[in-house]
Amino acid sequence: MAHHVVPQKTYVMVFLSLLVLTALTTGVAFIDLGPFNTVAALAIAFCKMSLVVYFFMHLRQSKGLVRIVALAGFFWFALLMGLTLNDYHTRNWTPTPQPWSVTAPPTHP
Amino acid sequence: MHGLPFQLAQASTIARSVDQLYYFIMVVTLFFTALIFLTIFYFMIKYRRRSPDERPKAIEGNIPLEIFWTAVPTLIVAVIFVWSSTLYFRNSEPPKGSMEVFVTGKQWMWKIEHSGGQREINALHVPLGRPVKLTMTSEDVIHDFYVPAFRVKKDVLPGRYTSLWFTATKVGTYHLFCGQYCGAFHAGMIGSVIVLKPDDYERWLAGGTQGESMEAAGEKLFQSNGCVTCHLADGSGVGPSLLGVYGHSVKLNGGTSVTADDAYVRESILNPRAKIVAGYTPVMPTFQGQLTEAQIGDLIAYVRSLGNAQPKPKPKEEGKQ
Amino acid sequence: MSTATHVPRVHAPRNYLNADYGWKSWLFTLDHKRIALLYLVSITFFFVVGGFFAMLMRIQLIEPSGAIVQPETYNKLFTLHGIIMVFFFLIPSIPAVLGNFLVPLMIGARDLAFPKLNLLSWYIYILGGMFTLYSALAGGVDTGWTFYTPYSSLYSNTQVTAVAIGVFITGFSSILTGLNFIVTIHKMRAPGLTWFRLPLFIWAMYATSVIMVLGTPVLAITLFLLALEHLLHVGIFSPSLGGDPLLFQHLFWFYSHPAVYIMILPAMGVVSEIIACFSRKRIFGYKIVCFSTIAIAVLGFFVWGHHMFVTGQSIYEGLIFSLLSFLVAIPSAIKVFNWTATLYKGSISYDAPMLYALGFIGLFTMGGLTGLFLASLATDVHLNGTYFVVAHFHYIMVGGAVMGYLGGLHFWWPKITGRKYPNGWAMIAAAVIFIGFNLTFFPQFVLGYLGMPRRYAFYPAEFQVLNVMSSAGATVMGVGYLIPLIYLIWSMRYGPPAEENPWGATGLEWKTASPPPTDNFKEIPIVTEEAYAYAPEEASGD
Amino acid sequence: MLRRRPAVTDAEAQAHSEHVGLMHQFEDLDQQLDTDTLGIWVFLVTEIMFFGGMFTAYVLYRGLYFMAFEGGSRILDVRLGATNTAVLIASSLTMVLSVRAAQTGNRRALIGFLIATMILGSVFLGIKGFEYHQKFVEHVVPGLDWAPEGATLAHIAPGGLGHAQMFFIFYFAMTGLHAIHMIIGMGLLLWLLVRAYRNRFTPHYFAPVEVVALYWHFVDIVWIFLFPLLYLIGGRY
Repeated sequence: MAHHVVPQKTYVMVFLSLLVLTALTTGVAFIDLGPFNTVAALAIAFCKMSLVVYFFMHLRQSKGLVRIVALAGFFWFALLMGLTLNDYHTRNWTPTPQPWSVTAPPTHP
Repeated sequence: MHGLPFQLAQASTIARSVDQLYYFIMVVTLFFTALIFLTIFYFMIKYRRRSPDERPKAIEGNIPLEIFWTAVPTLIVAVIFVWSSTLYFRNSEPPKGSMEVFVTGKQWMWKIEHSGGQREINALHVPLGRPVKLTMTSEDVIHDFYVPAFRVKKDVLPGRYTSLWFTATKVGTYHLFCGQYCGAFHAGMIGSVIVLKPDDYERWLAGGTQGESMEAAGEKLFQSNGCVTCHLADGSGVGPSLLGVYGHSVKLNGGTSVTADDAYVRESILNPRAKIVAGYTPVMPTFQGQLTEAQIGDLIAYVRSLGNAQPKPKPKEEGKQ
Repeated sequence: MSTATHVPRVHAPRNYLNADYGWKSWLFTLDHKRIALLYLVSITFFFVVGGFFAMLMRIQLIEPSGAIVQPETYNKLFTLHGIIMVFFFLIPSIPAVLGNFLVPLMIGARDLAFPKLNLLSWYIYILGGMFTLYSALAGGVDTGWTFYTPYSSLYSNTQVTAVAIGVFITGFSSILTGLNFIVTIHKMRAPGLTWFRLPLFIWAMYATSVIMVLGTPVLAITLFLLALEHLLHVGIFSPSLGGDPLLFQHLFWFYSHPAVYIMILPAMGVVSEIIACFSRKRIFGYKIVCFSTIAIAVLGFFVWGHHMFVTGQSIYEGLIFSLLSFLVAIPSAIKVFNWTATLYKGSISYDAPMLYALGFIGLFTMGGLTGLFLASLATDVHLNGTYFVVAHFHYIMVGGAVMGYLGGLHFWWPKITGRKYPNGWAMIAAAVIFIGFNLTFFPQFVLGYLGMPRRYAFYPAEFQVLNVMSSAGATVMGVGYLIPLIYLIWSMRYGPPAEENPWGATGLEWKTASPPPTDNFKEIPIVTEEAYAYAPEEASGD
Repeated sequence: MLRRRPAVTDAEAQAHSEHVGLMHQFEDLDQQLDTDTLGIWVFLVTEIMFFGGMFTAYVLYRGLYFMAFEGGSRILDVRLGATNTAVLIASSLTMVLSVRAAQTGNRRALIGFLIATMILGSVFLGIKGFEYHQKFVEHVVPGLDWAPEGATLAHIAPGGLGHAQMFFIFYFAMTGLHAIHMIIGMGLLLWLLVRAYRNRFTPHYFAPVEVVALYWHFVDIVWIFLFPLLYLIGGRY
């Protein structure tokens, strides 16, 4: 019945890292990186989430089952997002669903 | 058409190929249904309980058998998948040079416009043996253009074009149904597809209520809505010239480019600021709500007719391409 | 069996039914068995309401021009029939009634992990049901149970919001039930009851719960967005407001296709129990059936796009979904083969539950195989949205899920009520339902192939013969459903008392009294044997 | 066949009932904590899917109408968003410290950290409410008050007003649902506070604190994603 008590220092360190990452993500947003702004924002958010899940939500001490449950959540979310967006991504791959395609090939670039 | 109609006419080139697949799956279905039913009946009789304290021996399972009856369905569905997907891809590609027809669905009727300007409601006259391609859109909710005798069906969506095509192979009158629930009189949104012999069709084209062609109607709209004041033919206007644009690649602000198909032309009419041609400014107002779907169709037909014209020399070089 | 009796017996032994009396003892109960009965009564009510709408529809369709009601009314009939049957009968049927009653009993637990949550989910279900009934009384709703936008959000003037709220709320009931089952099955199994000693019903409930937990929230958020668009006229799914209607369909079917497996997997679990018991055999290839259950639950999430082959989604997306849809057919086929093989060299008796179970296998086989036509892209183009689809999913949902539910109800009725029902009547009812069902829905396959679209309030005259056949069959089926309703209610009072294990079945639920005591077991049992140990003990070694 | 466990003696039953907070369906508190933890995790998975549906819709439309979403994002106040992020992270810290206090049996610290968490939660909701108020002032509330003008209009006009409206629908729907979760969380904290005040928790029985904390952290995570997705679209050079 020994519950693992995490030292207070760990929590505070995690908290400070989260604050730094928040400042970082806000700062990066003011630099124009083109599409990489989104990538950076999501990457930082993902890091922050991992810190919260791993330390605050005690996934570090959790049993395998809880980890599987958490992973399943993300897997299914990815499934929903991936297969839905794939439709929009591939909709214009073929000229076929685009009606009224011209019969003559383009004569000049 | 009377009595028990267990057969549906095969009236298009697609119908025959779809039916072959259909019959194949039917044979598979009947075989396995019969197999399961007969096996169960046989076991039910053979192994019926003969005394109340009968205790049969345990049978754990049989791995080779499990593999066998996993592999067999896998093979069968693989065959069906390959067959049906090939067919589907083939059937989704309209042949070059198809006759173009413009279809608008609205609660609860089908409005059909031929490129020659003939308009019909809840009826579609097509010639025998010639591929016909429908470009379809809806003015309100989702409808679905369904001709069972041709085995073709496609949803008709608002705000977007979908298309289907067929080549009729049998003279006759066939049902046209709305296949996607669309409100109170969904069941009344039906019509006929009338397949005529080519010369009958020509006669029908000539004798029908002759309107102006879609191109001509579109040209009039192009004038009356003031499009012509900006989209000058020589490219010196506020907007780009539309000569030689349709069907070609257009460079956009921001470096991307897009092929000018009717989805693009349609978007440019309704949401002109979505994609700006390189070198131009987003000043065009939207025509959302000011044009009916049929009018947009006319305009697209007009722009399409300009597609093969040689563009006149333009002062703005970057506006070209 | 048990030797020590601490509690002095008065007349009847104490059980969960006579432990307490009065309406409060029911409405505030935390006993999973009593909550199961609350569900039983509620879903029976909704089944009758939904069935009533179905009868009106079948009467309407006797005449090509529509026999009794206006098209608007007909549209409301099929919408309410669909919504009530799917969300208020089929989805809670086996999980919330039989699952609630049996999961703790079968795994040797005193209750579910969260009894208060369990009661809460019944109240949530009732609240959602109230909204739906309100919408039915306040003018109905005519969007179809699929709520396709933009019709539902911008064009329908009916009670869309009330129904959306009703279904939204009910969704949380099934989420909480699923959550409760998952946790219970993981954490509360009796000592010695390892995963591969679990009855297949428990495997099925587990897989079902996974679907409920992962799928239902997506439906909830979709309906939330739909209601937002409907109420505020802001653009989310409607093209005229900048939205995309196909997004609604994606999100809707992400839940609503797996929802079919919420209905059918529990029925498969029930059938596994019944087949094993009435042929006195362990399920053939037990582990394979376990894995195929999980495979169906997982693969079921990958196939939703096959509802959208003709709605304008990308053809490549269609290709992926077609392939995945075929894959899900394989574990289903494996199950059917294994059930059939279980009968081999068994000792088969034909009591009512077994008739339902065999009926299930037959109808599910037909329903499943006709799914091949719809998973295949080229044929689906023709059949999508026709009566073929209607027939196909009724073979799965009614021929499969309802047969399974009735079979399970008959199988465990003596355990639930402590009474026996008249077996002869039950066998007759099973036969009448089977025949009536096929008469009703087989003609609809033909109708669909001939091109009759679904949701038509009137139709071209050439379809009349088949429609009349279907309506006639529906009458037979309706009578078939009334018979059990009568004799089961009768048996609760007048049926002969049932013993602990009337069918000679294995499984922990049969090791306790009928009806079970409130705490389920005098002592928590320790399990030392495999599931379905029907074979004589000396023979099981070889 | 089954073997029964030996019958529970009266003395054992007595000891059993002395396990504070143990429900009758569990064998011991460890099983109960395990079960509760698993339960809340499964619930959080449903929450992932609940928000997931909306995130999917958001990602789709953001891709389709990027300019409009970027323009709408400019209307939002990054300073307030960033401050709120920090506030919520701080509340996660106090929350996890209250779990720790419960584990170590420190009742005073438990009560203190719970109150701190509630205060931080209120600050978050207050700032959120102020932001909502601003949106009404700027008339960018779709469906209720949509008449952007002046500088606001200039920001969102290039992407098309209709699509900018969509950005704000998602803004309100996503932050609104998040706020509702926060309010529910505040209610749960209050319930914990009352129970902590009545000294119901022991180092052996603190499952409710852990469960509420997991929920609270999840709500925090949702905001961690909402902040960049809504406030920080595109480069703000």
